[in-house]
Amino acid sequence: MTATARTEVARRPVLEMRHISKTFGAIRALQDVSLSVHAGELHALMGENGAGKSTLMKVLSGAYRPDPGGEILIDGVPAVTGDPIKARASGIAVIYQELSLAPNLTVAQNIFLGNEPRRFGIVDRAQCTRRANEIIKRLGVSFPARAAVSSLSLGERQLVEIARALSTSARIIVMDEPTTSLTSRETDRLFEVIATLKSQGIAIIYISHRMEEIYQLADRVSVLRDSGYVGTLERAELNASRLMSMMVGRDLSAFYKKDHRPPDQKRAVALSVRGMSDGRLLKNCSFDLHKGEVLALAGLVGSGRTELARLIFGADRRISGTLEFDGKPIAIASPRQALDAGIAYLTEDRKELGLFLDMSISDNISMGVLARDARTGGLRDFSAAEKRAAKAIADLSIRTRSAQANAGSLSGGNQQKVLLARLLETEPKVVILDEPTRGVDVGAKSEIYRLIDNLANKGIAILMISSELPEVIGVADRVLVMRDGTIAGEVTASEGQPLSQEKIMELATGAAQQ
Amino acid sequence: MTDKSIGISAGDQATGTSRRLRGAFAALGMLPVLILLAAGFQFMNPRFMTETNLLIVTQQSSINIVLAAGMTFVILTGGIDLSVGAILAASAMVAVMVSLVPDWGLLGVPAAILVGLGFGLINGLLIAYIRLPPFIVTLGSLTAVRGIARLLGQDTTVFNSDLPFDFIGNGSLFGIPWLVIIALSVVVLSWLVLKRSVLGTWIYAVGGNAEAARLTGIKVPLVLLFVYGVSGMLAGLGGAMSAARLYAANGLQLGQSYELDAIAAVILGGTSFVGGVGSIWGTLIGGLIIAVLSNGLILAGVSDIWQYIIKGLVIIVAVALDRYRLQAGVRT
Amino acid sequence: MTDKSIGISAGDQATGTSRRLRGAFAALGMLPVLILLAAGFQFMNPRFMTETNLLIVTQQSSINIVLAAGMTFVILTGGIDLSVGAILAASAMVAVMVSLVPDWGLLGVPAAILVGLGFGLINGLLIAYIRLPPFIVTLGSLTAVRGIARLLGQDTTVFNSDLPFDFIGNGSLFGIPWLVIIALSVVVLSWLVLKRSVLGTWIYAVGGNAEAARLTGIKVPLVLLFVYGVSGMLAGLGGAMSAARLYAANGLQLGQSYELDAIAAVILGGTSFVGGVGSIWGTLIGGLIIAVLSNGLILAGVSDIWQYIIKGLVIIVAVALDRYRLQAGVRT
Amino acid sequence: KDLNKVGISVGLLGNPFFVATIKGIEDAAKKINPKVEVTSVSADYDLNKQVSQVDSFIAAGVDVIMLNAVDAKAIAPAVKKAQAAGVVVAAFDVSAPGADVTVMTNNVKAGEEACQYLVDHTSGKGDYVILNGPASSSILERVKGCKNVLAQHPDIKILSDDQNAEGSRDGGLKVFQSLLTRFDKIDAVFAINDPTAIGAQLAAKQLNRSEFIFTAVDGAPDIEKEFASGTSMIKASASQDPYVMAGQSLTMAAELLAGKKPAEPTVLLDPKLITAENLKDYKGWTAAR
Ligand SMILES: Nc1ncnc2c1ncn2[C@@H]1O[C@H](COP(=O)(O)OP(=O)(O)OP(=O)(O)O)[C@@H](O)[C@H]1O
Ligand SMILES: Nc1ncnc2c1ncn2[C@@H]1O[C@H](COP(=O)(O)OP(=O)(O)OP(=O)(O)O)[C@@H](O)[C@H]1O
Ligand SMILES: [Mg+2]
Ligand SMILES: [Mg+2]
Repeated sequence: MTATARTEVARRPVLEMRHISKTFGAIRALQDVSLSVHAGELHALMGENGAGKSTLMKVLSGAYRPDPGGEILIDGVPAVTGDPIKARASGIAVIYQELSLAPNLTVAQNIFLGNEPRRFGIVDRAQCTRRANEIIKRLGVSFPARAAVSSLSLGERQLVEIARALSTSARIIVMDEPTTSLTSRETDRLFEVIATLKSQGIAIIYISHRMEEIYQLADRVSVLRDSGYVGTLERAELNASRLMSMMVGRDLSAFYKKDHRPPDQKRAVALSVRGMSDGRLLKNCSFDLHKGEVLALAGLVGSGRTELARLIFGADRRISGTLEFDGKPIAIASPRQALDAGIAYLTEDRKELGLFLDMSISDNISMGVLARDARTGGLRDFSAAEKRAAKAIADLSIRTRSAQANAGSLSGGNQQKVLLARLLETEPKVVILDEPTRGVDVGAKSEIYRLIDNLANKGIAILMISSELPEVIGVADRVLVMRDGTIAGEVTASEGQPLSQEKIMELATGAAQQ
Repeated sequence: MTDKSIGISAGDQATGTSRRLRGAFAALGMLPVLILLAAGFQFMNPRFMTETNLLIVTQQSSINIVLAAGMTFVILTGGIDLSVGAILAASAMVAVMVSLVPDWGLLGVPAAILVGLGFGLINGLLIAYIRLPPFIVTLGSLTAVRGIARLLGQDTTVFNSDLPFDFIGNGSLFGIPWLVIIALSVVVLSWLVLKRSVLGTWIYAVGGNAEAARLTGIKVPLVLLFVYGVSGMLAGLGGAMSAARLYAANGLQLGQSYELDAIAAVILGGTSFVGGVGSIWGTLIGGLIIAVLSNGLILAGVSDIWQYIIKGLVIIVAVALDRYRLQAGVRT
Repeated sequence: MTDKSIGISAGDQATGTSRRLRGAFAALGMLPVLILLAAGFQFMNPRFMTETNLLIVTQQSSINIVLAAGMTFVILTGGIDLSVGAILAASAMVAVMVSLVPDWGLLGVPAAILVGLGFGLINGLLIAYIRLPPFIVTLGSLTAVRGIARLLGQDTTVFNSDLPFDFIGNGSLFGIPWLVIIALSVVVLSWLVLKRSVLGTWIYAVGGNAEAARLTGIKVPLVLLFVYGVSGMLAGLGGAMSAARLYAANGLQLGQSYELDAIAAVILGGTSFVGGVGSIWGTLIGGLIIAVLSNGLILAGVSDIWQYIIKGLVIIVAVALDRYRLQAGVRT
Repeated sequence: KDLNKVGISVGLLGNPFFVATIKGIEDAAKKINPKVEVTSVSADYDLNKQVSQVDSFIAAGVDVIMLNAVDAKAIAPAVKKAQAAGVVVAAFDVSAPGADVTVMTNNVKAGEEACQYLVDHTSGKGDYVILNGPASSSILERVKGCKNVLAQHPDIKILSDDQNAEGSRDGGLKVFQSLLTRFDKIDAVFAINDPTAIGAQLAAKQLNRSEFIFTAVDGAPDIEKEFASGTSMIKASASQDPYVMAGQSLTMAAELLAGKKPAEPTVLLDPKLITAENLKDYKGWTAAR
């Protein structure tokens, strides 16, 4: 083989998607999109919420069948479309955005699902566990391979999903927002793994709304907008304003917004949490949340942030701990009581714990205030719901054809906005946001930050759980860091010094003690 | 299950009028099947479509439709109520026994409804507050309530040939049998509650995602208590209707396996077992399909054995057709 | 439903050995209830724990356990199979009728199993490939297959007093009835398939998250076809066992409402209707509880009416105890 | 041997008919041995269950098994097994092959009498309907008896005989409603039991049809009430006496146990046709004895 021939081979893309369109009934989710990916490159895919990124990847993985006319070539050979089994056999592995694990099975079982090491049809469990442990060790994970997935937190589940993609000998790995529930430590670990994969000649398609990740990783970036293909940038051509304008057609300045007054220690305490324990993970957590303050709760995956939030909200049973609201002790034993008191909670797991996928967007938005809107005799006031929905769709720019569409038909980011809208409708005084920008595009993210800022300006107290450190630093006034179910410490901005990322990480990992 | 994804992609995209049209079409559900069946039977025996016979069919379906209406509430929350047949028997016993008490006659009807409500609430309490699985709870009460129904009459048939409320079972208003009027009222009321009231939206929400409903502040246990109470109460009403129709009740034989017919009507009507998806109109049509089948096959002179075979096949073919129709709709 | 969250929070935090211990404890499931019941009956009638009576109890439970084993597969995928009673009747008819053909005698058993398998596969095809709801499909085949069973014998009882395979129904091996041996073998085999084989993992995966299973490349329709096939096949085996025991079969009366007993055994055993959670050992214990209840109440001299009431209550109390036990486990 | 323990297995315990048979057995047994222990169980028309019950009775050491067979043919092996264990098997209401004693109503005759009444009151011609029930031996025999009679009259046409009215009021009402639509004119109806006839009559009243008469089999309490009303379209019912029948079966079994072989092990009790006219002489199922 001559040298030129070899470069020819190297230059030939492993994957070509040509003229892919996909319609759902009357909705056009993809229109004539073409994309080619080379071996050993990390090809980033960007675009606003609902641009069609996940749909394109589902077409690739065989979960959806593209409309006639589209074709997928692997190593230049047309592949069968619409068949997950064939797709996997041809070396495609996908980490889906909406997690697709069987919660009733163990980590190891999920990793090897459909691909079990076996002898005569009998699962080789020893090998299963051993290999699973190897893979999860590569990701630097703390849970055992025999743990039930139902017992893992969302972030941990995402790691399982990543481990699954690594377990196959795939040549093309698709990662659809793999880091949304990961903290920086796991993310770093993932990036190391990605580097290794690339060096092995594996092609990676990487979807993310986090710009810094794209700058760090991408060899090339393709952009989708409004279901169509916009263009591809080489690494050298990457810059923020160019990307932005390709994605949204305008420049986004002032990304993080912090207009509200910095916290004043003398400001009234809105919510005072004392000695919260749940008898499992959480031990004696106490803190104060002030009016008009944005307090961030940082920590590693599994440190117990979500658990603490749920405990305050009355979603789980606590074994000890008291709450004071506006200086008066209150008893909260159920979400209903919390909501009545003016405490609202945005869940991190929108699909399992948040949305009613088979119900309309309008119903989803109004669900918390139905009783308030009701006419005499408990009858629904549909016009009120329509109004609320129309306003929310406009305010949060939710991308949908109609307020009557099912919430399940929205893209991930837009589903998140629907949940936020529902929360705002209840007019809360204390808001707990668990990963509020999970899976949300840059444009919407800045809208959400603006929203948080506005709420704080109105004197609403905000507790924000986030795994994105830049977001924590950009939005919060004060940061509490959790580790192993306790509050490990607090980080505040001091005299013109911004919140320190290093300090937060030290507290989160426990490095400060050593 | 895999069904769900299809259900989702069916009713999404449309907007405005086209959406409403599609909604109406989806609500139509099995109506085409019902019409097809009716046409087929009419072809085999022209007496099928006579006024008298149609009244008979609707009358025969009325009790099942009342039970199925309650079952719709329950299945919408993702539950099931196997005890309706037994509750119907117990309530019918009470209705007849109360009617035999001098001067109390008419009280038989409210008594039956109250008894049904009571049993339903017990089911609901166990399911909502002790969080036992609905299948086991109502299987248990199916057995226990059946025992109570037998105990009430000490295993005899109680009868009252001068039943004061027999007009319910055998009378008509403007030519429409009372049984039919009651069944239709129950359907309309159920529709009001399910589609027009706040509680109805909560019922759908609990069925769609119970945990999300709880986090939204919906009192899930109260909703569950309500649906099982309604199901029991309507079974009680069914008991009163049955007593009024037969002038008699027997704790052991009455209402045997009525629960299966009621569930079949609900599921034929397109309400999903996973909860959160379905409508009461579908249930009405499902109930009518079952009644038309029984009546039509007799009119067509089909023997009992073949009635079994044909009924079974028609039920399967009916949902298959419906599935096909929905998929065709998605493709266009 | 709300159950799910509890099921999840039950088996969480533990790690290592404590996790394994808890697993074993959870697998015990209703065993304490079974032991409690047995002790209670022994107290009321000392004959309960005699060898003869225990053999009778296990023998009586054997057919139900075989059906319930198949039902476990089905319910683990989130489905249901209502047709097992009817399939049992049809298979038993075939078993006896084949045994009457000269020289074919012993072929009755495989014939019955094949017939069951055939009906099961038809259910499976409709559910897996045309994606019809399992409840409606098997309700339809419950009716249609019952009709076929009646048709086979033209509503008469078929009878063979020299049944060549009667040892299955009435013989023993080392003092253990063949019926019991068969039931136990079925349970052990099911356990092997469910917990040790690749297919078993897939069954759990389909029940846990069918869409995820599909995306990982599991052929979900094949898995569904398999479970309904198994359920039908075991119903066929149950038919052969019933024929061997009775030397006879009747298409109308045999196996009526056996499906409810089978489902009850599965659910009592802790397998969840939402799919993906449960074990075959639980089913075994569930089946034994049902048999012990029936036998013990008769031995205790309880009247038939009160048997109904007590049975119903015990079923509810049993799951309530189980729920309580699990919750207590969580708190500690 | 003495009569100490009796086990009864009947098709469906909650049925008033079987309630009466059990009372008959209990009373007869008490007459022989006041301290006798009687256990009654319901097979719920499930042969498997009944065979299990026979096993249980054998294990429990009963002296006599009073058997109302779910299936008149298929119960044979169970009977044999019981006898091999030294238990006397006494069948009542339904025959059981090989039973030591059998007392049952002559169901063929019941069908014949009921249908003869119809023939007599329709001048031996016209359109007949037979409201059938679940296929059990006694019902098959009733229908057979009825057809025996009708076959002798060539002017009688049977419009329908293959509809299952479940043997209940509810079923009778439903099925007959539809049959009334199907047939314009019916002259006579034979219902296989009383509840079916009563249900069918309700259907007729509702549809204002009265051109026919009914007869049935049983003599249940509700049919007495019907006759007493004087306006019933149901004209006659071939009655059985469950109390006497079952009691007699036990008495014979006890005698056999004591070593006295009965002259005739099978006794067929003749049904008595009751009508509004002879109602006052009829001792119903629930009569105090
Ligand atoms: N199953 C479906 N049925 C109907 N419409 C769908 C379906 N799946 C996706 N869509 C629509 O297709 C469009 C593209 O969605 P997709 O999920 O691919 O967006 P995305 O680019 O991944 O967005 P995000 O960043 O929010 O994840 C959206 O408008 C969405 O509403
Ligand atoms: N539903 C649950 N049942 C039992 N254990 C759970 C559950 N959810 C989470 N856990 C456990 O609690 C621990 C803390 O999870 P939690 O979700 O509170 O962490 P977190 O800090 O919010 O992390 P994440 O960013 O992953 O959400 C995890 O280790 C997990 O194993
Ligand atoms: Mg996406
Ligand atoms: Mg979290």
